[in-house]
Amino acid sequence: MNPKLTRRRFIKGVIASGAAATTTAAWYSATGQERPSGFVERLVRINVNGQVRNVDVEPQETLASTLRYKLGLTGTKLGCNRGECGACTVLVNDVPTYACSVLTHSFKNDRIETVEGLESANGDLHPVQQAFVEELAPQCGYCTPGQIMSAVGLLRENANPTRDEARHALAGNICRCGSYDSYLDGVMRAVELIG
Amino acid sequence: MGEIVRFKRDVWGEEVILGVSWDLLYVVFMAIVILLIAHAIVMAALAKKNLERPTGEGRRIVRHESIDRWFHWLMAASILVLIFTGVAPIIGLRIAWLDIHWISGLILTFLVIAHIVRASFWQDFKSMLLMPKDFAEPFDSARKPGKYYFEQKGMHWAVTVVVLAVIVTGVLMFMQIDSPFWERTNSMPEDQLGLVFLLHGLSTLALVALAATHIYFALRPEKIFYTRSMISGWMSEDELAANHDPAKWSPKEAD
Amino acid sequence: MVATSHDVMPDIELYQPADEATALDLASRLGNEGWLLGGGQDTYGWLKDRNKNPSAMIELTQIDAWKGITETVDGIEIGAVTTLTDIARDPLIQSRFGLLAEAAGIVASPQIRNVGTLGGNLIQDTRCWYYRRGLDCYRAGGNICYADSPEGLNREHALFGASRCVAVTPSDTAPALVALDATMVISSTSGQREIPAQDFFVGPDRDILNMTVLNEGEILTAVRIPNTWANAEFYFEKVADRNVWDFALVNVAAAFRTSGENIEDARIVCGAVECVPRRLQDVEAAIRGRSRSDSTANAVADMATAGARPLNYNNFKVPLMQNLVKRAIRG
Amino acid sequence: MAYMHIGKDFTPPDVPGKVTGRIKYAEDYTREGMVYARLLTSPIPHARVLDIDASEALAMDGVFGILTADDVYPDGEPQSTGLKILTNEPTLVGEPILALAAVDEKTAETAIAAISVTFERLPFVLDPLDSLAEGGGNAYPGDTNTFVFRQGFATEKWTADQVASFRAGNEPTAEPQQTVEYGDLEAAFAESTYVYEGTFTNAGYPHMSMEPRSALAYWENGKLYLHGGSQSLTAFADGIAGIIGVPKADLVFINEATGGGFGQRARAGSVPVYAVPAKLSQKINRPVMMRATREEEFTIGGARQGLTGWIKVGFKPDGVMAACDLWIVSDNGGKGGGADAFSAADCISVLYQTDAVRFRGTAIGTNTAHRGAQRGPGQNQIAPIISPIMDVAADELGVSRFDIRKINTPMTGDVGGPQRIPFTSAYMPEALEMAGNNLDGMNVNHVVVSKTAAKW
Repeated sequence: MNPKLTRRRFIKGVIASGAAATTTAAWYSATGQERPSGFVERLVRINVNGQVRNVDVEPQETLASTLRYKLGLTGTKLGCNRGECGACTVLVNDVPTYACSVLTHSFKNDRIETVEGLESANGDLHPVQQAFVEELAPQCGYCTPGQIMSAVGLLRENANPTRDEARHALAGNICRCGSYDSYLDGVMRAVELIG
Repeated sequence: MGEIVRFKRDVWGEEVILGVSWDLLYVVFMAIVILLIAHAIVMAALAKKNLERPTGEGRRIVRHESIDRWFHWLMAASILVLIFTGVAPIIGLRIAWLDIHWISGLILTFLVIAHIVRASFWQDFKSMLLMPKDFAEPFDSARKPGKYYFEQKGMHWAVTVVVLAVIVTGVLMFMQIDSPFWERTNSMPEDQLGLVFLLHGLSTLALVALAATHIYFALRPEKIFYTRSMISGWMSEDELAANHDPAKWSPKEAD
Repeated sequence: MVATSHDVMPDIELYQPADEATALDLASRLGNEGWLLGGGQDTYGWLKDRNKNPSAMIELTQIDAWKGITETVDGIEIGAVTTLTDIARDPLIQSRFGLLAEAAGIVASPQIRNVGTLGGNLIQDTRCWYYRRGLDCYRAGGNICYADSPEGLNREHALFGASRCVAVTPSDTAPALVALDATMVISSTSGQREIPAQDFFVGPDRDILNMTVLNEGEILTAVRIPNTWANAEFYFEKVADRNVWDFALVNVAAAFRTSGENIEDARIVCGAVECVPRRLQDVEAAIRGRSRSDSTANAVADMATAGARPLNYNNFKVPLMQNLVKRAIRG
Repeated sequence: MAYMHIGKDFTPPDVPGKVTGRIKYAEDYTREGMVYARLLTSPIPHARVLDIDASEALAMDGVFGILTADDVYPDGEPQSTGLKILTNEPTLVGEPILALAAVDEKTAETAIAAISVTFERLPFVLDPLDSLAEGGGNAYPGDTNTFVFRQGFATEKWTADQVASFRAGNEPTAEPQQTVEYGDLEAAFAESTYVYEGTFTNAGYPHMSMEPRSALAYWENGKLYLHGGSQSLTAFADGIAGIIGVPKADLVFINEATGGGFGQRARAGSVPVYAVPAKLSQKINRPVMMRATREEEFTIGGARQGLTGWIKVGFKPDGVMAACDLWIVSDNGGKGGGADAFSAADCISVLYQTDAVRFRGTAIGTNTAHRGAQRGPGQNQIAPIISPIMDVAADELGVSRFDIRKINTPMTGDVGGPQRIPFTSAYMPEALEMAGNNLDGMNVNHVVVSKTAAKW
């Protein structure tokens, strides 16, 4: 075993990596200068899937990082981490948003929903989930949570979309398996299920 | 601050020279201003002792022929334009400087070539040569120079070296941009390109310093008759006698 | 090390000012070290790549005063941090300035439009991949253009106005706003200035490092659109390799006022062909008094691309731009 | 006979997990004390690593260690074209040089940026024809540009004239590395009334599965637990055990869901990077998670082979394809390779039942992305080449574009390929008929263009 890698060093590392993020704050306090207002506090309360959670969020942290690594909500996938694939799509106040390309701090007062929050309390699937199962829409499944969130966002806004409207709503979600048609079938079936 | 050379990473991620550090522009500018102010103060302090200045009245002799005056002023203008357009983007002026810059550069290049040809074959080339014995001149008030005195020759040759350096590097840089004459290839290796930019930048800095010094001396009261001679061509016999050795320089009389 | 792939946000401070004064103060105090953050869709890539390394982000989207669409005496005013989705769906903009609604509605992807702001779309940096890659090119303060080198790939680059750098404006809303004679409201701690959209963008000949006239400490806070072109006949089209996400290969935004059959006045602006939105004033003048027809369109097609200097791989943009202009004129 | 699934409606067991986000891909697992790895990859298409200075990075808080090629291959790197776990002689941009583990990804990236690697730049080449030409650069170690099965690296060169002639559209005159032939080519061309001849090039595009090649590894009681994605669990586990150098019995390969493979995750050799967290975990004695970036997917993620070829196809008056002569130079990239070029010829032989086929091919390395098996190898590259040729031939011969396909299609009992393997069942004519019926309104039997108007 590498002698350098003690548990203490590990913990020190954890603390240091967090501390690095607050260097400017430390500089302001050390120099006695008044910190400009508007500076973010790290401990935030965010509303995820109807639950308000206290999380220590670094200033630069993306929502996807917070969800996956701080809250364990790994249904939100990182396909590209660049806002170029849609696998990380979540709903913020019902609006589909790339969680990899927004900051958690921007949504302290907003309602965040991930794929994990769609099932009802009794375990029933959301109509979109149910429809995607019935249409066997997912293949590899990696883009599926994002596709679902885009579809749910669409149906909340427009309960009776045309197939073309659905196509536009899901346009920001790539599927490398090419299940696009099945996903659209799923959206249209979900419309029926919601009825 | 404190760096002379700027570096960048080339396409392979390796560090190569990018060019001169433009912080030096401010350093050079400040240094030259301080030096010239100091010179002006010293000269002002010494001024009482030699109040008698040669008069510009009386017979006139030819110092600069009209074609050479044209050369001088066109070169001066192109150099000033080059300095201004080159420095503008560095100090943050948003002007479309590049075309003016290379056009002035081309003009300067042709003027310099023409001047070299004329100086070699038609002018008295020897009058500008800086000989070892000339170095004693500033320390011996009894020694009077020919057409050009030591400092003038020094300035001329310093400007020559620096201008040739900006021209050579400038032409190489010109080939890196699109022009009416060619489409650029952009294929010079980045380290060589950086060296060219560095030399161009360094010679620019030197040129700024030399131009400032030159303009300062041209405006000095005891030297201003030289400036007049660069405008009108003549100086008085009195001025000639006071500053030059007729044995070394015998100009013809002005019309 | 250029090729090592980074995709995690680096350490950086975040300020979330709640009011204008604080934001302007922060922008002025932090200068170049402060990165103005709208929706962030052109920000996080730069930061994740470590190719731009500011020390703080100043989030502007919490400032209500810079958000929303309001009717003014002589037109409308759009706050710079209004999202593209809000603009595309706004009834007032749709009815009066459909050109902008269409342009905003075709930017990137739905999710990006949901958070991306008008201001961000206007001041976003060029997409030249060599520059984005973090290479020290002219635009990054270096002394070479990689895109316009013998083997440089430049099919998405400029036809016009290249000066050492051959990058183009990537914005879809910018040509629309130039066509609508919009003005940009720029604020800083020393006050406010307003300049025409056309003069807001700046080419590499004048400033090779910046794409807009914004100075350090200045914030684009609003866009004003006068009623000059309200309810005119509009045409917007964007051609890109992909319908979603992608940036325009060429886009065209046009507005026409006709009386009877004939064009009284027109604005035709193309994006992605130059570093700034390119207004085709010659074409505008030439079609005045003529009908919106094939013959008019064909007559001015060549004029639309007069002076184009294609690079090794973007010759296709010449007929593409001509066709888009023709389609705009035909209506 | 009672089938378990056929003819019945059922929900595959993985689907509910996929719509709820509960199913786990490699990166969704965590392990107590887990640290995160990141790769430092080559910025240079072909280079040799002279020195690695990681002292500054290793001194940073939150950094646990690095893994280099010297750790992985203490006795020297394998001499093959295969992707290595890590290497000191990268032959493509983005090839992993070292990995670093840290408390989180951000720290790992920051630390990696502090590592200085000194490279010796070696000549590189991006186009196989450039490499084939005398004096052209060579992609592989030791100034070689091709790999001969069971013999190793070699150098293949054509004269400058041979390369120029090929580039100009002529049949290559050099000796091919591989020739496969059946039927009487000369006679078949003699029978042909329309002969098409031309050259083509296509780039090999990458696999780009949605899930990057991420993996989590930890060691417990002498066993390695490795979470990764694969297309074939058993075959893959064996392969990756070999790459890591752990006895099969000591490897527990955990693969609940795979976010797409498309050929790259069929064999462990295409994703040796899974071994990085395994080796790093062994070295630093912690669970190591390594998430690959999207960009890494482009460079080490694999791609098809690119094909540059010359093709000559002869058709009988009735539209029957009589002969096909195919000469392909394959772009094998900086690592990997494949038999795509021959598959392309095979595909023509099968799909169009050609009387005589000759395939000649040479595979050359270039310092471009890793190449490997991808869904429909060869078939996908040749389809956009041969299909327009069929259309041109149809127009030239006055046969409809639909009919020329029907005439040439394979049927049950037909044979294909050089081994003349019989097809036990082939229903292409029926499929075409159905397609034709569905496309009725489009008048598929119409001869699309007249001979004179065929200049498209």
